[in-house]
Amino acid sequence: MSEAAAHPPVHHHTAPTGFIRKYVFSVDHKVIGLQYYGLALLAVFIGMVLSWLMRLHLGWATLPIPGLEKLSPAGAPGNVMTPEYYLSLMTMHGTIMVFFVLTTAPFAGFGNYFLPIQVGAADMAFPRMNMMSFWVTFAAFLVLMAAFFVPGGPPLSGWTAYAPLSAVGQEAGPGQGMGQTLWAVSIAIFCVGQLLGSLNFIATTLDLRTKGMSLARLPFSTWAWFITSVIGLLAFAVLLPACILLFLDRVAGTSFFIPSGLVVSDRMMPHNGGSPLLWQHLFWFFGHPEVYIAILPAIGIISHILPAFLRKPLLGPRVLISCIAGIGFLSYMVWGHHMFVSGMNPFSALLFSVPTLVITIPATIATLLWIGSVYGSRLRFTTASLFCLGFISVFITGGISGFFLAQPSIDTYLHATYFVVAHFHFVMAVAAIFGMFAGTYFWMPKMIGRMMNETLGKIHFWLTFVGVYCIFMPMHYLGLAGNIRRYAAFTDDYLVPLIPTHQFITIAALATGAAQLIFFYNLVWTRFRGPKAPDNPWEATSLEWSTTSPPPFDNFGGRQMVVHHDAYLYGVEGAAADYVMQTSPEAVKSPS
Amino acid sequence: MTANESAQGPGMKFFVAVWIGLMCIVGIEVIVTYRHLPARDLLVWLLLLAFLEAAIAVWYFMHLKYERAALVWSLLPAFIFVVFMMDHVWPDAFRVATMRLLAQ
Amino acid sequence: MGKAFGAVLVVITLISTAFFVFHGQLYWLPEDASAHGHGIDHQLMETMLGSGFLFVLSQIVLGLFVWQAAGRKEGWKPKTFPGGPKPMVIAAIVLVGVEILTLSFVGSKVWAAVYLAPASPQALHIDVQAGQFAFYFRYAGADGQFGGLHPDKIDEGSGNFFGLDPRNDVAARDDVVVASLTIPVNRPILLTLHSKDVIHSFYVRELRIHQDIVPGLMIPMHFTATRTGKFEIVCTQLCGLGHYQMKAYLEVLPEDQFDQWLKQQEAQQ
Amino acid sequence: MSDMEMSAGAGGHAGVMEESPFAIPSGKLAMWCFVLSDAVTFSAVLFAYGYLRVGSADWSTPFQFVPSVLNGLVMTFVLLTSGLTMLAAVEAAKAGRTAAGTRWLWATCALGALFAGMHLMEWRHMIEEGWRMFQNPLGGSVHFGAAFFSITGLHLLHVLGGVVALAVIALGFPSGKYNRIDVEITGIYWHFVDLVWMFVFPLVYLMNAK
Repeated sequence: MSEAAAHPPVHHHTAPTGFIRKYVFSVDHKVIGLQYYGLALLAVFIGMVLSWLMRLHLGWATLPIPGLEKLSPAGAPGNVMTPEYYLSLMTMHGTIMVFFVLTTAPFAGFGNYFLPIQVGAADMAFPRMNMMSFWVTFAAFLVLMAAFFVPGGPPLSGWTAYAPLSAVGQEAGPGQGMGQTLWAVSIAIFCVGQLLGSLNFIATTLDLRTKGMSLARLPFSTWAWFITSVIGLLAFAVLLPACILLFLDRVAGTSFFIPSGLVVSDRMMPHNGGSPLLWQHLFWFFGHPEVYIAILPAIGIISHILPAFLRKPLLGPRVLISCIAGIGFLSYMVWGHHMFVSGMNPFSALLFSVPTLVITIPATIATLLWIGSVYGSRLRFTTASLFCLGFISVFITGGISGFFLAQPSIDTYLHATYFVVAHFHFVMAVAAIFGMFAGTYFWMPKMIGRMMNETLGKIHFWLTFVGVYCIFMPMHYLGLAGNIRRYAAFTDDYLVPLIPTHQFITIAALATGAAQLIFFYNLVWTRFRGPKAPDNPWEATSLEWSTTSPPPFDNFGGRQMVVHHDAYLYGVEGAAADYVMQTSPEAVKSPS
Repeated sequence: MTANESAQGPGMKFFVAVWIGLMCIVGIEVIVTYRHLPARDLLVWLLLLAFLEAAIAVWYFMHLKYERAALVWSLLPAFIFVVFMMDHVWPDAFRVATMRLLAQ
Repeated sequence: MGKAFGAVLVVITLISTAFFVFHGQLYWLPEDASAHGHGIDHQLMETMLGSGFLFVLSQIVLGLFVWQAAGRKEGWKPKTFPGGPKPMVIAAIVLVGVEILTLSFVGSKVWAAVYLAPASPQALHIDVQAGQFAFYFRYAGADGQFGGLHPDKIDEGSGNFFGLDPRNDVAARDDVVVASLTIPVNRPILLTLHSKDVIHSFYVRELRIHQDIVPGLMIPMHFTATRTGKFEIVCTQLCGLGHYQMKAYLEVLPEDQFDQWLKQQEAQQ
Repeated sequence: MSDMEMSAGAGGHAGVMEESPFAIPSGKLAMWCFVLSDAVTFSAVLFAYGYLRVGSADWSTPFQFVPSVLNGLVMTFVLLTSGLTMLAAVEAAKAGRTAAGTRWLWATCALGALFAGMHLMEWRHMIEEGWRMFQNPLGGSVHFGAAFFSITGLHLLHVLGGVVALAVIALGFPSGKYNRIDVEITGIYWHFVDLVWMFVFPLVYLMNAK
């Protein structure tokens, strides 16, 4: 008897009926995907509001923000934000955005919903584990949110939680007590959730592919999610113990990250002989791959969406996939570039800078492949395709500034300035968010069975696209002027003249943020009022379009799909339409 | 390769032999320890033996030998790569020793 | 819609680039005041030109292709890029490859000159201690010896910021401790950086030096100031609620004025 | 990312599904992936231990041959033997000898519990001697306690988890609730716990022998 027979991979569980099993503790990957997406929406809204508050404070440090005192009497007496509360908000903004938005939406959200469908499976390999991974992640989110309401407020040591500031306890400032402990716990829990998710993604991609769906025929998005899960499998495995050790330093009196003889606010610390750099190494060993965990799914998503609107396949699909894999591989060799001036051995700096620069090669190839694919096409301008083009643009902009920061010598000047803020917001945050938007406008018809409003979508795109450039482009100039990041206000002689620029950025940020409300409105409107979506509104080819919108509980209504073609047969000569579904038996020669 | 093939392992006799072998390696480790070598040499010895022991365990006890080569070539390189990269922390570990702030 | 995208993209690109080109004094590095700084500035300029070229080129080409793609009629037969993916791969590897090779070779030299070269033996040795949220500087005094550090003796109130023990420690008695750094021009300076609580950072824009101050470590940092003036030393590593206020002044004086200043300080101790 | 390149191209067209490139059940694959990730976790902790040890001038090596090293030796013996019984269970399960398989599972479970017990006894002994995660009775580096308790503690958690898993499987195996593949999967995990100990014993015990 063969293994497959011993363990039938397709899970023939029948659709649950009760509300709880159907919508709350559901094992259906589609529901879980929507749950992840919902969590990301909630998180991104909170993170965005936090950024508004931060920007307001940076523009007008003494400006009272109505109602802020309600949120935190200690943090904003008289509605004016204190410096430490600014840092708390900044820390929470970073943590929420990186972990609960950039990791959750493009990877866990869309991945859960579409990976099984795109490989032609009825569900994930381990539905129960899948459910667990979401609820564990959700628990992590709640623990993190709790930090807002504990005495001392949220931690203020940034999303990187550098020890010893994060390790010595509340002597180091308000929020370094309970808040920081909750942070460590939350992130540790988050790691567990992501590990479970990664196991599931890997097993599903490799084992549950329907007949004919060879690895070569997998859509780019599936490839990206798969590669991302492999990265996550190894990266979160390092962050988990790091957070545990940090937790021990805080509650068990160990000194992993705390050296001898520290005097914090006139109190001699009991700790002995630890190393702050050890935390930085453990954190960034995870932290850099994490950046790619955020961006690779977005790359996969837009590479998946573009052909449907270009009406022709992307150039060099194999090359593109190798680029994604190559970037993932290199992501483990470069974490030191976050630590050039951190007191790390200067030889290591040279060692880390080379692979960092090398990463630009696969990234550039991918970008050129996208641009070259746009050439000679008759592009269909939908909101989804616009966000794909926007993605390419911001990805280029953010990638270019990487040239500067990858070099230790230049980093000597630019490290910890707004140049860095501009860089990672463009290349990681904005790019990944654009991928998420593109995915939303492209897939929402499939996910909730209703078409989104294109007019609102296009308005949303234009405001966002111009907005992000207004916000983050000036940060490059600030960086060149040596404007330090993570400052609650700018009091230094040379920073004061730069405040007007910050005020401009603040206004741009508020406007762009407001534009996102259009998106939220569009989502809600679509959910309840949107016109019914056909099964294949975009005339796309991959498996998710061969089923109903939204798909039935077992994805294909009991049918076992059979795949005959590559994922992107558009503009095919001699075909019935200008495209050929992966599932259509129609024999065609694929255009090169 | 399917279950049928992996089902017919080498049988318990062989595994007992392997088990004895592993115990011997542990014995050697202890003996080496009490040769009172300098810490660095001892570490090298112990690591070599430990990796040998681990390799045998993965290969036979965990049946990796009886799986497809693809699995071996997926798991081992990934792990070796990660451990190799982690070794880039050593220069800083030694810095802690050489540049320690002279505080008591 | 597509034409609009192409146009907007080009406009954004040109405006963004314009600010880099016509940066004025506000949006640019301050004039270099160190012996090693020109290397960094040069490296920065090289990178700016190379990557700026790539930036403008790729954005405008993208905009152009999108613009063309918008104008096409129904039933247009898609064309593939001449030569397919190969030219892309080659272009990327050659162009970017050459750029990063040159950058990393030259850049490594610059980096080595700053961080790997040993300080000159004649360098004036100044001990720096960072703490929440101030820098303190210590000159060895007449005996040229620094007193030992005793964290347990640190007492902000009585001004014993370093935790010196003058009673039992002869070397510590004539140590000059000040809150702002004063150095002679054109003379190598060796700083030993250490922190009493959390990680801080020592950053002087004009001197192009930047070094985190890691608790538990004594990190050396050397440079030579090439012009007199008063610069700001700021902390760039998040160190707590007062992070944004943590700064000190660095004054570069002519040799003779510096000696005079130091004498005054020693007299005051 | 060598994994993808390896698996690409694999996959025939037999049956309704593509064949897994590794031709193993998903559960087994997931366990292998978990083992990989958990191995990385343990490596990280062991690297932290090495990092701090290299950086401590006054590292203390307190373990006498009797009792500590000898005790560790016996524990190693117990754990390795449990590995052998686990193999026996897997072999029996494969051959369809359910009763024998169950017996061997229980034997493994018992040995695991014995190991945990001995470990806890040793902890008690060390704590009585004054060792803490933050305190070193010999006055040397405090990192010894931190490293010892956190590393062995992490391993101990894995052992206890394994003991529970073994018990669950052993209970469900005769009734057919769990099949031989579940036994195999548990086996992979158990051997991994064993394998981690193969590093913990030399690095934490022998490297600290007097």
